[in-house]
Amino acid sequence: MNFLKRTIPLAIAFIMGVMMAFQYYVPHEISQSLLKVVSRWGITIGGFAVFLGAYSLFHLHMTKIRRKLPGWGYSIFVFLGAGITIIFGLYNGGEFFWNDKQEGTMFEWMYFNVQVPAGATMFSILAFFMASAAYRTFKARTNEATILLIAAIIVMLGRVPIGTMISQYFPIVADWIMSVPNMAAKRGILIGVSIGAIATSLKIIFGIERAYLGGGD
Amino acid sequence: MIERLINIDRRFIFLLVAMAVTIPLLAKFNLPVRATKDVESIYYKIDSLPKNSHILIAFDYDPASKEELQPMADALLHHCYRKDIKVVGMTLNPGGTGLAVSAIESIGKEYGKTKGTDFVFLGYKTGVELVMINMGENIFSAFPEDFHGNATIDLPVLNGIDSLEDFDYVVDLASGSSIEAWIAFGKEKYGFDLGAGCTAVIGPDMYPFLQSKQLNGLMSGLRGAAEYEILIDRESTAVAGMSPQSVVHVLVVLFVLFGNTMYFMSKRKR
Amino acid sequence: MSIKMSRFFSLVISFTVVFSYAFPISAAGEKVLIAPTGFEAFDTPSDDGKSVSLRWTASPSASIDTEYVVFMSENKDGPFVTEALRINSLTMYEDNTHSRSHYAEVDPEKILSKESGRKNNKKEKAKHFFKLVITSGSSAMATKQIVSAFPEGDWFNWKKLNNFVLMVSFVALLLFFLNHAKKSPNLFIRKISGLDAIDEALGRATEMGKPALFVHGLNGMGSISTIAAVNILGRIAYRIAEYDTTLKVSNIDPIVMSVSQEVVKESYLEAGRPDAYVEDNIFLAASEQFPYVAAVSGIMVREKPATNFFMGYFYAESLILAETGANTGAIQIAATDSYTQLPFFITTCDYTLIGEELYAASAYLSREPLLLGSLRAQDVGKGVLIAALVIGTMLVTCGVGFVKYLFMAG
Amino acid sequence: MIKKNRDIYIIFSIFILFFIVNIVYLSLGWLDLWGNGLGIITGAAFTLAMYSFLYKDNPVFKIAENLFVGVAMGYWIVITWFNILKPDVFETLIVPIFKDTGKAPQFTILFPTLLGIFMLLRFSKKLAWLSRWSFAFIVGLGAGITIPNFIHAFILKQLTFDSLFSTSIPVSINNFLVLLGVVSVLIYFFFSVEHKGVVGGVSVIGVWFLMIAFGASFGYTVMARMSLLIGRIQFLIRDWLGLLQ
Repeated sequence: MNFLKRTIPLAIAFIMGVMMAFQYYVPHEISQSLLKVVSRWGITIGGFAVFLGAYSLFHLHMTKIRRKLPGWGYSIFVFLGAGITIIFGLYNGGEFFWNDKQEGTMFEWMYFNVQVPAGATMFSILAFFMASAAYRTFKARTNEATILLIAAIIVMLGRVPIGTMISQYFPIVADWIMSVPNMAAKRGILIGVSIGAIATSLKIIFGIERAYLGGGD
Repeated sequence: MIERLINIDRRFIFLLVAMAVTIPLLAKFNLPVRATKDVESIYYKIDSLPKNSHILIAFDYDPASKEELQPMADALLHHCYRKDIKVVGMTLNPGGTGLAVSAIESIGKEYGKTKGTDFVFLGYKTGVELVMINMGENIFSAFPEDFHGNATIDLPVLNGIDSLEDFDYVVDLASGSSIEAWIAFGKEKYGFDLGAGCTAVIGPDMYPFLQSKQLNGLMSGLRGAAEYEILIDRESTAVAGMSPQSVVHVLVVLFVLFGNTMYFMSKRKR
Repeated sequence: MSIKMSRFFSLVISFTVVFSYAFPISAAGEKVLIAPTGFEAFDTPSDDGKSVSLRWTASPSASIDTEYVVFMSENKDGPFVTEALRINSLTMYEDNTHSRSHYAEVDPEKILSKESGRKNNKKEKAKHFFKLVITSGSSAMATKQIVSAFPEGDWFNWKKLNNFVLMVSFVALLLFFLNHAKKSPNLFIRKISGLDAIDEALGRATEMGKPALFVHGLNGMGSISTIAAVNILGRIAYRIAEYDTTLKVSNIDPIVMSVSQEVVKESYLEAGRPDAYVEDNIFLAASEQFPYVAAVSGIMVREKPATNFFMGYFYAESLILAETGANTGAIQIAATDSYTQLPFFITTCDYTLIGEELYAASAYLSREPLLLGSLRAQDVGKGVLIAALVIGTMLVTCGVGFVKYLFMAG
Repeated sequence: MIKKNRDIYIIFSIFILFFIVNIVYLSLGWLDLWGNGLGIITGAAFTLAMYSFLYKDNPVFKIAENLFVGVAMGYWIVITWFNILKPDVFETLIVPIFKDTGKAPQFTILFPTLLGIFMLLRFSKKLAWLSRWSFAFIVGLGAGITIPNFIHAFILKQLTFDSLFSTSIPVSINNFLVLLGVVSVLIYFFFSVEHKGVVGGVSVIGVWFLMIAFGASFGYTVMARMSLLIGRIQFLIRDWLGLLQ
């Protein structure tokens, strides 16, 4: 059993990883068709992942409702929203889900009038918190924070038309900050993070990093 | 006095912010917006494309970033249709499908373009880099059908397109890390010109790619969209948004300066 | 229709070609064109077997209004009507040569399928013949040779050699240091200044008799940041048990919650205070981003913890959390590899572990050989790149470019 | 208790106000209920419900948020069906088996389909181990393609060697600063050496570069959030209230 549960997955990850890493250096047509087939499969497998997300969301809210955890009543609305959308989606304007997707259905109405406004508003709430944090919390506690805030102020003013009216140098200095010190630091970060990502990938291939297998034996 | 000013109810600050945005919008004063080099390079690239060239626009964002990226998408589409460039749309974000298809089709209609001949929306696929690689090998393998279920192989708009390298230009409109993926698994692997539009949050992270020419141009945030609107001479929501943007930035800067003055004054007192 | 038209034009062009070949000096004072020399065609090296490379020495009559046209045929004797390439004669010079020769790659199959309007036509691979012509206005001049090539797929892309070498050496490096770390677990890691602050902050919580709050980021156990955060949590819990204060841990992911419960329980046991462990103190605050913010902010305002830890991967909620915490007067320590949120932690927290410092801190505290070994291998990798950058730039400044070519992306 | 009553009072009066505004707009014909009026009113209601969080966390916000989460999940499921599962699995594998569509069923798709279904077994207690095969496939594949492509795009392409004596002095200075920035930031994230002496000095420079870069990100993030707010307010006063044209 251990063979099926542990050895095979580690072997699959190893074989896939090594094969795809080496594939990159082989330009031959055979290697290209391998890449085509495997990436095609990956997309199809990925399509099923939506149900993983759905399950964990619904399971979480189901548990909340079943155990009557604080605020469980609100969880009903998750099911309500999802239920209505899925029903309209599958009904597909009378054509049902096995036919091509129709236009101008209630499914789209739900998207444009619930998901779009609510989703778009969600992060705009942060605009207000940003301002209040600017007023109360963004303090130049240390030298580092001072440099950060000065750069931030120059960039904020340099990136809007009013900055040019205050001083014509704002946009010039902001441009310089963006394309010299910012660029250099971001490049340093990018290289460091990429080395990290490569190391993680190698650890996955060699079966050292196994978090993706989930817990258990 | 200082204590009271510092501990002011934050809802009062919220109200100030709301006013700083609403009043300039209602007053309708427009401030001059000048296009920067990075936005201009996208504009000139598209402008230099001959008639019937193909452009791929990846709408990799969802409603949460709509207010920043939709104006950009609109401006780009207007420019492409005006230049009679064939537009191919796709998305790697399921939440982006509705926004993308409505933009491509409604703006296409304004210019009298027909679906399937002048533009197509291929829809959504999951797997980010796998989708790019599959499209790079063969676009009909990655997208056998378009968003409405038509077989892509029969679409006249895709004549002359086999894979990513056949596109004359690719623009990624991103709210997440898809630009990096388009660079590593798309542009660098299959060799095409790549431009990008992104939310301002990730804008600064894109500068290393601009300098290394892995991106030929960049529009970041509403400001980037406003610059593009200026370039195509069609001022719309983004340009209108620049005056409240200015006012609210000044407000935030004043808040930071004021908050820090208070902070240092109270520190000195102690 | 359009295909026929293009055939027709090609015919016209080929007529002109033949015509001007016979009479090199064209009429009406038009420029005399000198044919380019050294035309050659060969299989493109390191490719998938689709393209053919063409190279020729620039013609002395190249100018802004002259063009090179390459015609293609599947027979040695023509007819050469299919246009494979048409470029301005001042473009597409071969890189790194001073001989001003031109270089181009063409994909014969693709050109043929485009001409016939077919898609994905599978055909037996054939030898292709090419003819080069220089044209200006209506006059044209062809080279004498007809060259040919047979496109073939290759088994190694030599342009990617440096990439391959880098990969193989990094694999060796990583495996070596992982092994090394297992044998000698005392691999040196520099002190991370934010970590000292943890003890200091916990001391303060004890003095004030108030709880410490540990806030997990939004990612699940699959993310490295969460694993690192859990490692640090273990250490914090150990200290807390020693100091005898309360630790509260807020979670958004049920799996992270149960892992955290295990880790904290173990740490309390290790510190000899299993009695002090209260399972309910490690709780699921909410399941969505903004409700999580509301719930955690509520705890901060009500219980006024003396210390807040924000560890793991954060999104837009970081700002609201850290701001609320700062206004309750807590000492705040953040550690995240979410670079977009770092600015807000730096300006609102007393100590912030930046990016990879989070992993380093977790390796430092847990002394886990796998983490230590991989960290060391990454450091050596960075060291190599730093050295290459510094030395390479120095050499380029002095006019020597070889390091640059060593690291050229093929 | 009094405070709670006040909150209820405020929420209730906002409701009434919202109701009255919409009734007035509908009756004056400024909004067309069965055209797009109902949609705009729904959108405005959700926008305002979200903003009610600013006053304080309240039931209206929670209901709107949970509904949104549900709708978004439902949308994701349906879109995945129409865009991935239907064209790639249903129509190429399942339909041709039962119906003559002129195309033979592509049995190679069985393999990814099975792996996809295995993935869902993660929630079964007995068969969860099968899901590991699918994850191993996807994760191994991702790891394999990541390594060489990252080396190419993010390491080799990002190593630029620009001469420190360039055509003009400002360019040379900038080239030097870029080199200094990249190197010092890399050294800051170097954990095998104590930050003392030269290394310490360079890593302090690295911190400065990082802070300027974070400042730039800070400014841009403020800009981003404000843009979102501007967009929403444009929606409210233009599409809903019609105060802007």
